[in-house]
Amino acid sequence: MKRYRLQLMVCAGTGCVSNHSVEIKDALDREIEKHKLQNEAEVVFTGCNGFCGAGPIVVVQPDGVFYQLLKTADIPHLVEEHLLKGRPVKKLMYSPPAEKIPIPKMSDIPFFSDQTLIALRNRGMIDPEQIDDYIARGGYKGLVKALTMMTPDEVLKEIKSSGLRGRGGGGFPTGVKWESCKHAHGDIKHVICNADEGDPGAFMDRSIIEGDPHAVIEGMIIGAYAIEKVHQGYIYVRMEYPLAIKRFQIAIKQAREYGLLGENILDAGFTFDIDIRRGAGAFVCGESTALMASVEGKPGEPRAKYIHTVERGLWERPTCLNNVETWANVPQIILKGAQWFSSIGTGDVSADPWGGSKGTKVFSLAGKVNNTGLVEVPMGIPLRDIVFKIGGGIRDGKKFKAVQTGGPSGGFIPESLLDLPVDYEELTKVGSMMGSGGMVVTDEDNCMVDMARYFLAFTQAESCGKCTPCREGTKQMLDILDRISVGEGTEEDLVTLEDLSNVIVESSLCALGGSAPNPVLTTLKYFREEYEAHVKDKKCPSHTCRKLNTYSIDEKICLKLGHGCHVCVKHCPDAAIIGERKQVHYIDPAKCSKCGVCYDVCNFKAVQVA
Amino acid sequence: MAKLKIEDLDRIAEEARSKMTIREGAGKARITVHMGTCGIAAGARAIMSAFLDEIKAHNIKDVIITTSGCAGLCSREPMATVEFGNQAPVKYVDLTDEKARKIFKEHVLGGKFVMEYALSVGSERIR
Amino acid sequence: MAFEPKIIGFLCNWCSYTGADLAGVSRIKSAPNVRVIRTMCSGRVDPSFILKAFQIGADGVIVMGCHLGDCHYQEGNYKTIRRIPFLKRLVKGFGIDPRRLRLEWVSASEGDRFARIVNEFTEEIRSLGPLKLQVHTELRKTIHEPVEVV
Amino acid sequence: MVTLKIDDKQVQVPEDTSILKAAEKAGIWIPTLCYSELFEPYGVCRLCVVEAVRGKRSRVVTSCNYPVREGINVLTNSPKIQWIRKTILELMLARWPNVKVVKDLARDVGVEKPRFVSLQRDEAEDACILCGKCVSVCREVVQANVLGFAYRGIKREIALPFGVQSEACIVCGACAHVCPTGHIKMVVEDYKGKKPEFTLGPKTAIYVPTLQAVPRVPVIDADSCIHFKTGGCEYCAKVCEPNAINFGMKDEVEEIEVGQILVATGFDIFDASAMAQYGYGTLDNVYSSLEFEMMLNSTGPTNGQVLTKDGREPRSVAIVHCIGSRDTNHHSYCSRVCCMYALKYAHLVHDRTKASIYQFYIDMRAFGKGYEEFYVRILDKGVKVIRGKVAEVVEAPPAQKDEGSLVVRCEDTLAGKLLEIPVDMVVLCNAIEARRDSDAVRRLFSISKSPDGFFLERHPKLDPTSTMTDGVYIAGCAQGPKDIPDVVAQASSAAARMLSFISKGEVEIDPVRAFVQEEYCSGCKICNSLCPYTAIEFLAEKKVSHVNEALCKGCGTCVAACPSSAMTGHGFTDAQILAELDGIMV
Repeated sequence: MKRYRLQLMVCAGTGCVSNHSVEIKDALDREIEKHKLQNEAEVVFTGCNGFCGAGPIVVVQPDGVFYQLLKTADIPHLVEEHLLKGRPVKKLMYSPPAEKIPIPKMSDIPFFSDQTLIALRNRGMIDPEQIDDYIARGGYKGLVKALTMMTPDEVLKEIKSSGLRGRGGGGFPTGVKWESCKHAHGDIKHVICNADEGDPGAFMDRSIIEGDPHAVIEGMIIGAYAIEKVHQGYIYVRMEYPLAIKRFQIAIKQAREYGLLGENILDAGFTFDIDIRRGAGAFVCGESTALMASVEGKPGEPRAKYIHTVERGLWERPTCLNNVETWANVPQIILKGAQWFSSIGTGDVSADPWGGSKGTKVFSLAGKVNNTGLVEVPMGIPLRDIVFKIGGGIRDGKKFKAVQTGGPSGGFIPESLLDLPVDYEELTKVGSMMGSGGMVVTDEDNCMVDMARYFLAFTQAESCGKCTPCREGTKQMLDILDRISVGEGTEEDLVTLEDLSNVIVESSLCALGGSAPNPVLTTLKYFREEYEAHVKDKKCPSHTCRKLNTYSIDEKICLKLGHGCHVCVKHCPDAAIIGERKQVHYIDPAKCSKCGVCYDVCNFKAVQVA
Repeated sequence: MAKLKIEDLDRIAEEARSKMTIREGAGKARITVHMGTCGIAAGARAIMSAFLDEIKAHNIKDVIITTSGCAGLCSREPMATVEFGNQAPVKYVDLTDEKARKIFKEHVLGGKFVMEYALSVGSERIR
Repeated sequence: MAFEPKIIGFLCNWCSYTGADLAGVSRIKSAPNVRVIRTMCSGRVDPSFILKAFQIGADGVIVMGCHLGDCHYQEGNYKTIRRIPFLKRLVKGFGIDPRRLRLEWVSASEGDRFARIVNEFTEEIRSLGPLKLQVHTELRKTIHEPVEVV
Repeated sequence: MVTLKIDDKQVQVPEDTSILKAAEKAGIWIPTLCYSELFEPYGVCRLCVVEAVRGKRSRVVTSCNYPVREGINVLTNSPKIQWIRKTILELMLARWPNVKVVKDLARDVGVEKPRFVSLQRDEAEDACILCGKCVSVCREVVQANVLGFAYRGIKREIALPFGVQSEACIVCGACAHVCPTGHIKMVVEDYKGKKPEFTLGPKTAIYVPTLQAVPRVPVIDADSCIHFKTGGCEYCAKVCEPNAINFGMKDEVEEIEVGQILVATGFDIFDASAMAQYGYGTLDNVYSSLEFEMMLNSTGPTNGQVLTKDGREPRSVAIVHCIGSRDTNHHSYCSRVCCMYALKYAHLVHDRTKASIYQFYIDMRAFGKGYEEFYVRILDKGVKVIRGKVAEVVEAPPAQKDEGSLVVRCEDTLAGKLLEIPVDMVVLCNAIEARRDSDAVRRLFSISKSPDGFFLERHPKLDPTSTMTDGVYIAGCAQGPKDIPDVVAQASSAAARMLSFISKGEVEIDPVRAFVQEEYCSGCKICNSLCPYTAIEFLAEKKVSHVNEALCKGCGTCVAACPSSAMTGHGFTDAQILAELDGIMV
């Protein structure tokens, strides 16, 4: 066994891989070879490191130095300076936007320091394609403890008292779900891992699978053991995550070779195996019954859940479906005990399993924040801390407007509610929801009407079209929003919009329809004035809805700075700009179709938007 | 690999122990060899391989060995600092191959300072 | 006077004999030269009868039965269809022109067909002329003694 | 049993009934669109939503598939429910403004005009409203699995696999039947070739043949019953209380030993389309005698009324005799019965309609008892009886279309005039001809046929009911065209003849039998395999063959084949035939 003194953890999550982190690793290997350090330094691919905005990322251990936004050209200098001479390279480090002084150690960077890792505990520390790495960091110890020292009932009681709730968005207490699946009659039962993750902007499940697939597998084995009569599990991964599928396939193969999956696991007399099923890319297949229909080979359409899937699910058999993150938490709870888990988070679950939100939640922080990436925070953390401390505040010093949580089914939360503690109950109370964990921060330049329209357009396109309110209703709402954003909206439209939203929420067959109107409802509730502006004054405050803008050229700037550079004329599709080179240019409002191209191309900001 | 028994899990964990300590950066002892340009010129590389050799020989898993830049005392290179557990770090100077191996045995393994090679005990205060 | 051929006709009772009767009932004219012997089935016609007929001076012999599949006794005409062609080859040995022996299927409703066949065969035999067989005079007479019936 | 309250009315229903069913039992109306008794509730139109209140939690659920729970209180008309129903119907009305079922439901719920217009607006009255009923009936009841949904969201539509007519479709029409808007239509051409209005076959897969059927019980037509195609449906079995329906029953072949057989296999009518000049099969309202007979029958397709194809009463009817009979190209014999039933038709048409009736005959053969008097009565009624064979029947030229859709051209031989008469309907008197399968039947019973194709009787005058073959008798039109009195007379005579044999208990058989002269028999057994009636067996101890007198029919084939002429036969011994030969040669 080679003895290394240095471990270079190269992030190989999908984000970084698409940013050429593979080339970075090759460059590292080459340079290490050149300096003959190959016996001392090992370069290792890891799963997603979490700080996706800063990719490609390399963390040099044991020093814990965090390098970001690397290019292959930086590698020779880095290897020589840091690996050979032991001098960390300052200009490749992360520096907080405010102070501009680099922070060498990863643990000191606020983005990481304020997080509490349970589901992502192995991120950046192990090679996901090496089962030994996972075992080295205490992997499968939870399974051994469950199989040898605990009866299925004890395991189930442990999960129940830990207060773990569904991380897929519903927040249904996992212990209760396992229990009802256990008591449902039927000799063949199944467990499913929902890795469909259709929300746009949500990628936490993906990075868990890519970074630590065995955590999910161990969780599912423990779950199957606890529920009993479960010998076959499925992981439903969407086709758009090829790297995740590959990592899962490798992990399952290795687990089978090690006897952790298949016949008589660890000679403990328990048989369980997992197969992968690929989702064909329908967002609706994230819903449990639609997912099961898809696994059964039928078109992905939800059915009424008056009889829960834990009693009659896959092929009419009792089936327990949980999200990736939920399964990933299970091994740690069994290993470290329910007390440890319920000590983190809010509320009290001893009496009522719905009584609190325990443990941590992974959010994919995106939008107009400086530090975008995966954030695992304890339940109850104030929203402000996520956005401003971990997220590093709003980019380019713009003013915060709202944060959207829960993906397209969630809602917008204005600044006034920024201090609300993040957990299931609080978020639902303000009209949004925990959802899968998507968190999009918007600033003053975002138009709330346009944001609502964006998310509604997504759910409308993804509606399976089975039930009338969702199929017809969302299209009707989208048409209204389209009219509003081009200035044809009326006051009465706003009333219809709200009314329709509530009908759809109340009467839709599944959660997709039931939550699609949330973005519209919350923006109407908290940002009514923006809708009024669009409708009454036919103006978009943040100039996003271009059809409502009027474009004019400021003569002074155009002449003095731009010297009539004539660029805008070349690009204007309607030939609405008059003016010769070296002279003032002028926009003819009659011809202007308000496409906003001139505003984009003018380098001197001579074009004014009103 | 044949099917695992429960005890196999612990064996695998033990084998990968050394890698993990490095990754977690939490070892029993830490040797820092000063490899500034002057250090390397003075032969710090040899000292480093000596230490590595000792680690391999004694199959030590929980000692971290890193490099750092010039400690400021170029005349006494090659130098190395050894921190054992939470004791104060000790700077050794004018090291040679066998000096390094002696320090390794007595200080890194035994936990006793080797005063005759040491320059100072304790570390500078960083404002 | 012109040569009037003597023709023996073996007719099966169910089909050809009834057909001949129909021809008569329907007043259809046909040559009188065929002298008819009725047997229950064309299968009953023993080749030796035909040889005897030639022996005692018949210029032509015609055997008629039901169409294949119509036989009242299921398979009688199948036996006939095997015997007559053999017999044709045999008679050639005796110097008798095989055309003087003919086999035809006539069903009960084919009165006109029966008449046509009879006319045709008569003309054919007339064209062949009388059959001059050197037959030992002794044999020319038939055996008359009746056999006691047990 | 579960007790619950619906609009504060106490209801008790079995365990897993749906709220909709419970409400129905309590006489409370809940609007439904995509629901049907035939299959599992699909629960997509959401119109049947109700509030299920349990304790303080109230939940909006679809009543069609929500199972009743103990003690819940269901509100089927609360303001919230009304608000939801109204909005959903507004959404549907916006997209399908002219579909009747949507308009009715909207009116019932109180929606006049939707607040918005849909970009996917479909003005058609029979637009598809995506209720999914056709998909469910095809999948669950018919189990042919032909229809399904394609695409997603607003583009969702009903589709055939790969958009092509699928072979799996058994054209049962179930989807067209359940479609609430009539969007799915049955295309007549490929309706398995049956002409809808005059299908002699059944209207439905299970039907009572006619009211006078004996026994008067329903029978299943395996060709059009879904169960025999896909194993699905069995709906009739579900609703039959005495569950008398057993799909397993199959035709069974029984072998019965009988002494005598009466062949009364009846007749076929001549296919008039072989005579193109009369337009049968090509022109509308030209009917064969059998079809017109069905039209007159009260249980027939038109319940006894004389109607043209488009349902109107004909103003004039032409009845044409001798179609295929007394015709050298087809049947030279006279079918004997046509004249009388043609007169019957004239009589009935005269009674039931005010049409003027024309009768075209060659010779009016009213030969039976009371027939001539009937013919005179018809003449008194003013039926125009014209002596002359009809030359042809053609489509009326547009100018004369108003007087009659067809024109009958013929020559009145008595008046010596050529006539062209416009009529609305022509009835042909098709000839009676031997059954198309009579040859096979004949061979089966080894009886022969006469020139006109009917079975041949032993003797036309003296013995018209028996045949050449002993024990086989014939009666009815199988022996030749005749009307009912004659058929009855002949049939009873045949029956009497057979009974006389049965009562006597023994059967006289012809003395013509073969027998073996054992002293000559060399036991060569050639004759054993020869006999079609296996009448010859071999006596092992005597080493000679022996003829079973009862079985032997006396054909004599074995006598001819016996090499040692040990086999001889009463009545046809060799000596007798040789003597005959000798006699005729003199």
